[in-house]
Amino acid sequence: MRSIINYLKDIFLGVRSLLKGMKVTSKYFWSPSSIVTEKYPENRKTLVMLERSKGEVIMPHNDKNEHHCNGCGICQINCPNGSIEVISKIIDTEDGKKKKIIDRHIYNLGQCTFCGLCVKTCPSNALAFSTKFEHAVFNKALLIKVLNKPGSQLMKGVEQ
Amino acid sequence: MDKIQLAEFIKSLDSDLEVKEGKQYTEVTVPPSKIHSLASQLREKEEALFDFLDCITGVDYGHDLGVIYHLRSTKYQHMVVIKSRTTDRENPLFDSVSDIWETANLHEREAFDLLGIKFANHPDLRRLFLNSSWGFPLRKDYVDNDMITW
Amino acid sequence: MEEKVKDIGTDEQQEYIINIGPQHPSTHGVMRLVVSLKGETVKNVEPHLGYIHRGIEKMCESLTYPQIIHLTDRMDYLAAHMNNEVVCLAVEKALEIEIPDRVKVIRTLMSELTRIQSHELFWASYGMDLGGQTCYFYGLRDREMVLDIFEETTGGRMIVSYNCPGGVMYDLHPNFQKRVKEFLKHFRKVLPEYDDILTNNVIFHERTVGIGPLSLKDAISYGITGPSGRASGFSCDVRKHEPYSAYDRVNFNEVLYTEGDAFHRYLARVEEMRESMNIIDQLIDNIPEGPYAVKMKPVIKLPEGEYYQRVETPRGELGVFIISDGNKTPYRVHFRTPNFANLSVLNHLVKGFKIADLISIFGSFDYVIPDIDR
Amino acid sequence: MLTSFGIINYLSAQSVPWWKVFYDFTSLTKNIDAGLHNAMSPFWTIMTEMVIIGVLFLLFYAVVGLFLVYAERKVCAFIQNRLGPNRVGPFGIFQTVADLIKLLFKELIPIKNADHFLFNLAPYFVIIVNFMVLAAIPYALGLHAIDLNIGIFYVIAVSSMSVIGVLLAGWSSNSKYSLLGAMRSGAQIVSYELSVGLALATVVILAGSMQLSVIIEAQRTGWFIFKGHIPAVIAFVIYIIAGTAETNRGPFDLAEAESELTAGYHTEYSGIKFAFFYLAEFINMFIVASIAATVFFGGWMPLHFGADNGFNRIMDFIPPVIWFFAKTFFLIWVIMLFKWTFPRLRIDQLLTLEWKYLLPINIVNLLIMAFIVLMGWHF
Repeated sequence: MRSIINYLKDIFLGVRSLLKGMKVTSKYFWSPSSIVTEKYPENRKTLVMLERSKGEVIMPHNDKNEHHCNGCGICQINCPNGSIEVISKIIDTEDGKKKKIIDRHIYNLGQCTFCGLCVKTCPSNALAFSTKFEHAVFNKALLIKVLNKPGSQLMKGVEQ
Repeated sequence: MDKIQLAEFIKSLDSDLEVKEGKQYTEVTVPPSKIHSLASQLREKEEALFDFLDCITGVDYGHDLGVIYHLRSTKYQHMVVIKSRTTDRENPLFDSVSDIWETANLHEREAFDLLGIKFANHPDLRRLFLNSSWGFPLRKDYVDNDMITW
Repeated sequence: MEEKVKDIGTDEQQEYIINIGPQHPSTHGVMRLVVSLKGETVKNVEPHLGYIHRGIEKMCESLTYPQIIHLTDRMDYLAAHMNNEVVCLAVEKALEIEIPDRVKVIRTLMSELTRIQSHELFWASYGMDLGGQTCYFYGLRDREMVLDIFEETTGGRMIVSYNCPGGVMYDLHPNFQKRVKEFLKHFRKVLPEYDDILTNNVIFHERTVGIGPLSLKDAISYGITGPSGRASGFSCDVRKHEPYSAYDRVNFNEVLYTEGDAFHRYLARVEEMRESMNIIDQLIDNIPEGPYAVKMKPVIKLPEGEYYQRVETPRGELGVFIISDGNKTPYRVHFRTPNFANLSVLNHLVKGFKIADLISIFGSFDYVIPDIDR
Repeated sequence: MLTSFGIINYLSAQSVPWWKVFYDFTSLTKNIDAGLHNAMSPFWTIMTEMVIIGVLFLLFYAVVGLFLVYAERKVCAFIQNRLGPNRVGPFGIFQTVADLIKLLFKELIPIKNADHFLFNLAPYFVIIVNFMVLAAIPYALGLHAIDLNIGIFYVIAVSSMSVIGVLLAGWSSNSKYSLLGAMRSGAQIVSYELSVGLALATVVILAGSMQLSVIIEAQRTGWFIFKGHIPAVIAFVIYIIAGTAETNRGPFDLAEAESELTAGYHTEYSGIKFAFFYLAEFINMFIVASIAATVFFGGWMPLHFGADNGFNRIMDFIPPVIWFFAKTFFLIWVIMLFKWTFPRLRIDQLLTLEWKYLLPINIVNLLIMAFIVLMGWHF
């Protein structure tokens, strides 16, 4: 007799646990407001990335096309996987002195692991992260970027 | 049992052992031939009861190849480091402890795979990660011929 | 036809061998299990590793200590923060630096958030392994909130790279506390739903209770740590036995069971999420003021010696063993990863169970394959 | 020629509004038949009718199959807090059409060591079985291809043949995953046949006939699920569980068992042959739901309580076609909810469920039902 009661109890408890699960799923089925996925390319306009989001490394320029980088190369030393190469050149300043300035700051996005060491260790805050994340290109070579814009200069006042 | 008592106890097991206080743990240096007997004593003796093997690290010291065992007792929560070295780079051979701690099986296979250290009496000593034609990458004299660049 | 009959061989050799992986929905990564079957009963399982071996230990030998950290993110990518932390703690211990209280609390908070999101993914993928695909989406839905918290403060979602020797990379975002409280409120609401869908489900019970039982003796001998070990009664919580960061100032229970089957490994993880929420509750309102990092020298050189440090990740005890020869790069780095040790028990457990139970047992250990291969 | 086809004849002659057709298809089909008889000899009449019905069923099969695939994807998306397909057409309703076109163009990968004849035969086997069952289902008053006097028996007998297609597929693929999946499926379907049959037998006792049109007519004064009260409800629950198992759907999808056997018996199939298996699975679900709707929920019969009264007449305003499909799709939704809520069973637990739980309960239930019918305790 006891076994029959246990048998029926098993069935009852089992069915009850199943119905509980179905209650949860059907609750979500009937509440469209709980949908969390987004229509991505359509909502591009309204999509706001979080401010610290690591999209890619950039070198901020002001509206006079000036940046903070003086070509010291500390970011290159600190980069763990060699995705930064700083090429500097020697120029003659107006007062006749030789001076080292940056020629090209080459950044390989394809190798970057977004550890943030370059941005953190830069002594003159020349580098930053942008929140742009759509990096897909058809050619790997396009991922190698020159961060200083053509014709840009070192901002006055941040020279060593 | 505190660290000093533990060191005294280990010294009493075998007079050949070199016991010293490391920065963190008691360190025992033992010749390769005596690893297994020491390990089984540390595992069985009621005073030590090192029943948990944290990890086995193979090290290339340049000339020597060495194995470092981190042992812990789940009862007393004390820890001991056992070190052993051999100068034989061609055929470095240590005793397997996989019959004492089952977990040693994979750790020893890893050490064999990456450093070429062999373990006698290991039930299944095969390469773990790499294929058999590969060198032993964690040795200091390893030269990577297939460096991928782009 | 005659030849075919000969090929079958003796009864002993008649094994029906199936490759599960390297590409398979339930190995959670690139791992190959060579399974010998008799009918549907598993006779032997042999894991083949190395499909995602990147030689992190070798790479570490040529990188400075701050640079190592970004590699450790990629071992156990579900517990990236703990992997960072273990290297930082080892370096700080070697240099004998006193870490500010704020950093300790931040690290603890982040660790516990990491633990919650990792266990959420475990819950999600374990449900999916057993065929309840909806679990996967519910788990990911709630995990998303934790990832948003991470992104807001650290800039990364999974691969956070948030720790650095001496502290953390950035200060907490001003929204951090608000967001965490929102998440906890939401999560406390949905956790009973998790129970309704999976934990109390009769089919789930059938699939997991009594499957792959692991005794305490075997758990210790095989080096099974983390929730999997604690489900067998192995008290192995590093947070209790060797408190690091701010774990010595919070109260929490070590979740211990004695059954050691797949169901209790699962239950230990679900309960740990509750414990983690308690820990966060205790700390979230008392984050001390202060600097978020100690000023370190530009080049960090560890004094000569050997350093071992362990932390508790969601999957078990993670140890790092650093041998330094006094240079700015380590001489040898060895990671004692929890999944690697946990893997050794697989063959011991699955013998005699059905192939469906193999998936159940494999899933209950919550393996992360890059952590095994490194 | 067209006028003799009857439909125009019928509509002009009857002088009833065209939408009245939806309430009773009998006179429409009769008129078409009569018109064809006028135009040609009896042999060609039958031939033409078979072609017309065949084409109609092909269309119906494709439309229902594609709609169900779409519905499943939307239902599971909403359950899982997702949007689901939303790219092709408004709300993505043409997504499955696009998928079908893609599958049509995909390469049929030849398997080297497969048994090619059986390998190619298997998907058609599954499809043909589907068609055979679809023919016996009454969709509305008068919309019924063949009204066999052993309708339920025929449905049970024919639908169990689909396992042969699955077994053939698994065996002939010469793949280990496929073989395991097929063997599981064989054991599963053979077992659950029993429960399906006995659950339907319970209703047959109540109705006193196996003919589907008679069963529906018997529900004019109330659906069997209300008339047969407790035993009918138990029979319905057993039927829906066993039916889900018979269609290899979750939580009984052991033959596919994605997390264990990747895709089970159709691992090696590609292109349109895979699509046949896929569609067949959904049509099977439709069949199970429509049989359940017919025998337990009155098929196309509107919701009636008792004999002629006001409530019944209001319900009669909704055409029978809509009643039938509404009931069927509601049951399909329930079956989908099963799949997306529960974890999968193991093979031995699956058989335990059948032999230790469903079958004994079913036999006892059958006895109770027989007793109730004898005593006249039903409504």
